[in-house]
Amino acid sequence: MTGETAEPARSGSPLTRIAWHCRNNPKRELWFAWYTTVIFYNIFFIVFFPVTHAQPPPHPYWSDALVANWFGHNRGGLLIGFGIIFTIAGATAPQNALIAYSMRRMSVSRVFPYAYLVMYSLSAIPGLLLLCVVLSVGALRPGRDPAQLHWLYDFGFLSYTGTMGIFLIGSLVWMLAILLDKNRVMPKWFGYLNLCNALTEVVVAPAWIFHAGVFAWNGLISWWVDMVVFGIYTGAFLMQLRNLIRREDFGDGPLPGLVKKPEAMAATLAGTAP
Amino acid sequence: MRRADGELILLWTMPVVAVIWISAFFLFPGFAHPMSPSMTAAQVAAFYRDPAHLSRIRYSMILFNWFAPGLIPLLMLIVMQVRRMAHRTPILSYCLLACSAGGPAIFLIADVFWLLAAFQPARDPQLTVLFNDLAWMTFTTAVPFLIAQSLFIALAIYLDRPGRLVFRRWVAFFNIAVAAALVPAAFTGLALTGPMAWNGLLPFWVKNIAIAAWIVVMSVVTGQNIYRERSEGSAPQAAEAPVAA
Amino acid sequence: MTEIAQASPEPGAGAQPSGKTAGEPARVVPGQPDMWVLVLFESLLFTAYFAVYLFHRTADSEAFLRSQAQLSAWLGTLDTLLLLASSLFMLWCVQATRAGAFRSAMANAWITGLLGVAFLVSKVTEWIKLVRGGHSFTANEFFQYYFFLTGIHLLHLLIGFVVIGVIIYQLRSPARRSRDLVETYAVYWHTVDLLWVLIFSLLYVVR
Amino acid sequence: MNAEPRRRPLIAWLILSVITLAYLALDRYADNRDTYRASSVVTTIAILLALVKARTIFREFMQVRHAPSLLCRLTDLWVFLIGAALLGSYFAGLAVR
Repeated sequence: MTGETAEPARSGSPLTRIAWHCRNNPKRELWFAWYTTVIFYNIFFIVFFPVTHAQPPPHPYWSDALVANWFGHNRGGLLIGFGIIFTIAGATAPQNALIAYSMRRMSVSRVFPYAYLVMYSLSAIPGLLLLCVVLSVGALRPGRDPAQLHWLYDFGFLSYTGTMGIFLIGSLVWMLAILLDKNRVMPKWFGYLNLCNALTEVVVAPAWIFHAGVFAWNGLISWWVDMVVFGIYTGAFLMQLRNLIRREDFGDGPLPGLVKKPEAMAATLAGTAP
Repeated sequence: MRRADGELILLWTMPVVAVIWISAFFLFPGFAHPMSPSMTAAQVAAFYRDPAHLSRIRYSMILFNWFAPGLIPLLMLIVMQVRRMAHRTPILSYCLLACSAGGPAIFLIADVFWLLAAFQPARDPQLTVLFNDLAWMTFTTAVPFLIAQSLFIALAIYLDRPGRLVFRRWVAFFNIAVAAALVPAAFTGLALTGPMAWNGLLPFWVKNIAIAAWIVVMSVVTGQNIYRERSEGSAPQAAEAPVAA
Repeated sequence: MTEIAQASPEPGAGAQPSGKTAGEPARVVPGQPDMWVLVLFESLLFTAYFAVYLFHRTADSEAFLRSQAQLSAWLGTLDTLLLLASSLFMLWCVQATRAGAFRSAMANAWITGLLGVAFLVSKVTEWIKLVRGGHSFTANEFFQYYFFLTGIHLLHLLIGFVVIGVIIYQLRSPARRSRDLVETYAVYWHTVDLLWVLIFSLLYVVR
Repeated sequence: MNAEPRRRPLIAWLILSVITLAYLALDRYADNRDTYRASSVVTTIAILLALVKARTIFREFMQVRHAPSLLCRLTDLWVFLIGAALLGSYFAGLAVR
């Protein structure tokens, strides 16, 4: 929330400045969605890497005994970490909402934002929450049959890594919207970057087939290279959404309901460039 | 026919949904005295094998399968109310839309695990325990979207124009309280006994009563708004035109 | 020629006017600079795949060589020549568009696409032959890489068909003719060619 | 703007095709009759030829030749990066074998 609005000169602490923005910044809804997304990704990273050790993923070729051992070692981390995820996973919604909003600003049909919104909202279940539930069940009860633990382990990681189609089609929808757009909401190169992200979802497909090697679910290509691409893509779209919000010009006029002329408000809201 | 009339019909499906819900709750033999996670495999298997239980489990879970999607119309009615608010962007209604399918869908997954456990009760008790655990864990931790949508509604009310609120301010505080009541359920895996176990005070009673209260309260306040809209006549609200997509 | 949209002076692309001899056109980035982001990013990504492949190949070079012997270098060469020829026609298509000879540009675009189809047919035939011979994706490590690299490349080729389709669609109507767009998409098509040249030498020839 | 010469692309294509055919000779030379042999020389030559082709495609087909020097240098850097990565990973693999 940098001072892009005419913030009254005040020598307050950062907290009072933030409070001022929460009350007065005309873009506060957008900034809320953006900051929620950034905070979510940070917590997500902390939970998945150091807390639960679910990433980088453990080996798919482990024996029952090794899998049972892994659950035994990470029991506390899995249950606390995924508890955090169960609490905050809804924070993925503002991100999808913001991206859908970016498509609303484009000169494309509303089919695009709605398709994206539905697809990415759906993706949270097989792509995130099933892994958390299933691994929590594995960690829940010490002394469960190792063969069952192995089944839960495979289920969790395959569901998480192997959820491809939603992200594939979702990225392509966003790409198409950006390339068709005439309002220059997002740069074209970012549209092409969506294509790169979509293709990594194809690269990950062999994880359903191989137990070891570079194409397994923790493989050098299917996981590490894809993770780098995903990292770059996520960084890029966060920056692009930030630029989008910065460029928005709502002014600091009255709220839409107080204005009498609907067409004036429509112009403010839709903000479509001529 | 005015728009509000159709919305009212959807709203009045809520009592039907509630009847299904209450009857399913009491029909399921493991809810009134929630099953403990510390039951042994033999006890869990016996629970599903008991002929008196078996049909009650199946019929109740079939009813739950109908109940869960029945909530989605209510969530959409709330989205419409949020759209009437004096926001500059549709972000918050999109957020609610993004949450609306998640909660019921996770609940349906839990429902499938219960029905699976009951489908072949003669199987190895260890497997029945596994399905039972999956069902209860999915059911208990199915809170992320419920927490999020409560907070989004609270935020939407906060951002609404103070002079003419669509939902009154206490609804926001109520939603924050509901969100807080749902949080302990997310951490239920940490305990097999006591108040944090999935049959304990916080993850079972507090969470489910909070969800029930949320559904009732949000139905009532949404209903009041729809009736008010309807009585205000056919003139569309000024705030509605630009925000409604 | 007036109806051709000039290549838009994109900011930050360094479209500086050159101080060269009078006859030479100003130095401009061919196509949208945005497309070059895709080209450079994708080629870097493929380089990562290649590096992983070459690194692992040496660990068990005997097995790799035995599997590699199942591939026909002649067929690989034919594929390469097909794609190189398609790139040549694509370049002529761009030149014709610049000169305003849209009928010729259209013809060149069609030939490019047909050569791409010939490549596709050749590749799929090779795949079928290999799989029938018991050398499928899961047969061994070499064929994992072979099918992965050729498969992901083929996917780029399929996207390339969409791109050619867009070019032809744009060239068809005077209202839509855009030199910028044709150049941009031509760059994509050449990238497909470029990647194949690398894949060919790494899968068929490297020992 | 006068029509650009159609000959120059044709020459570029011919060069690329000749290099491609040279691969066939390399392929023939590499083997001891039917059995394939590992050979660092063949690998290095194959990679270097591929880099020459890649640069030719950048310069001639993608017309980087007419592009601002920034893009020229960038694509040259890329060819260098690709070459370094390929040869580096190959020889690193040999070293750790």
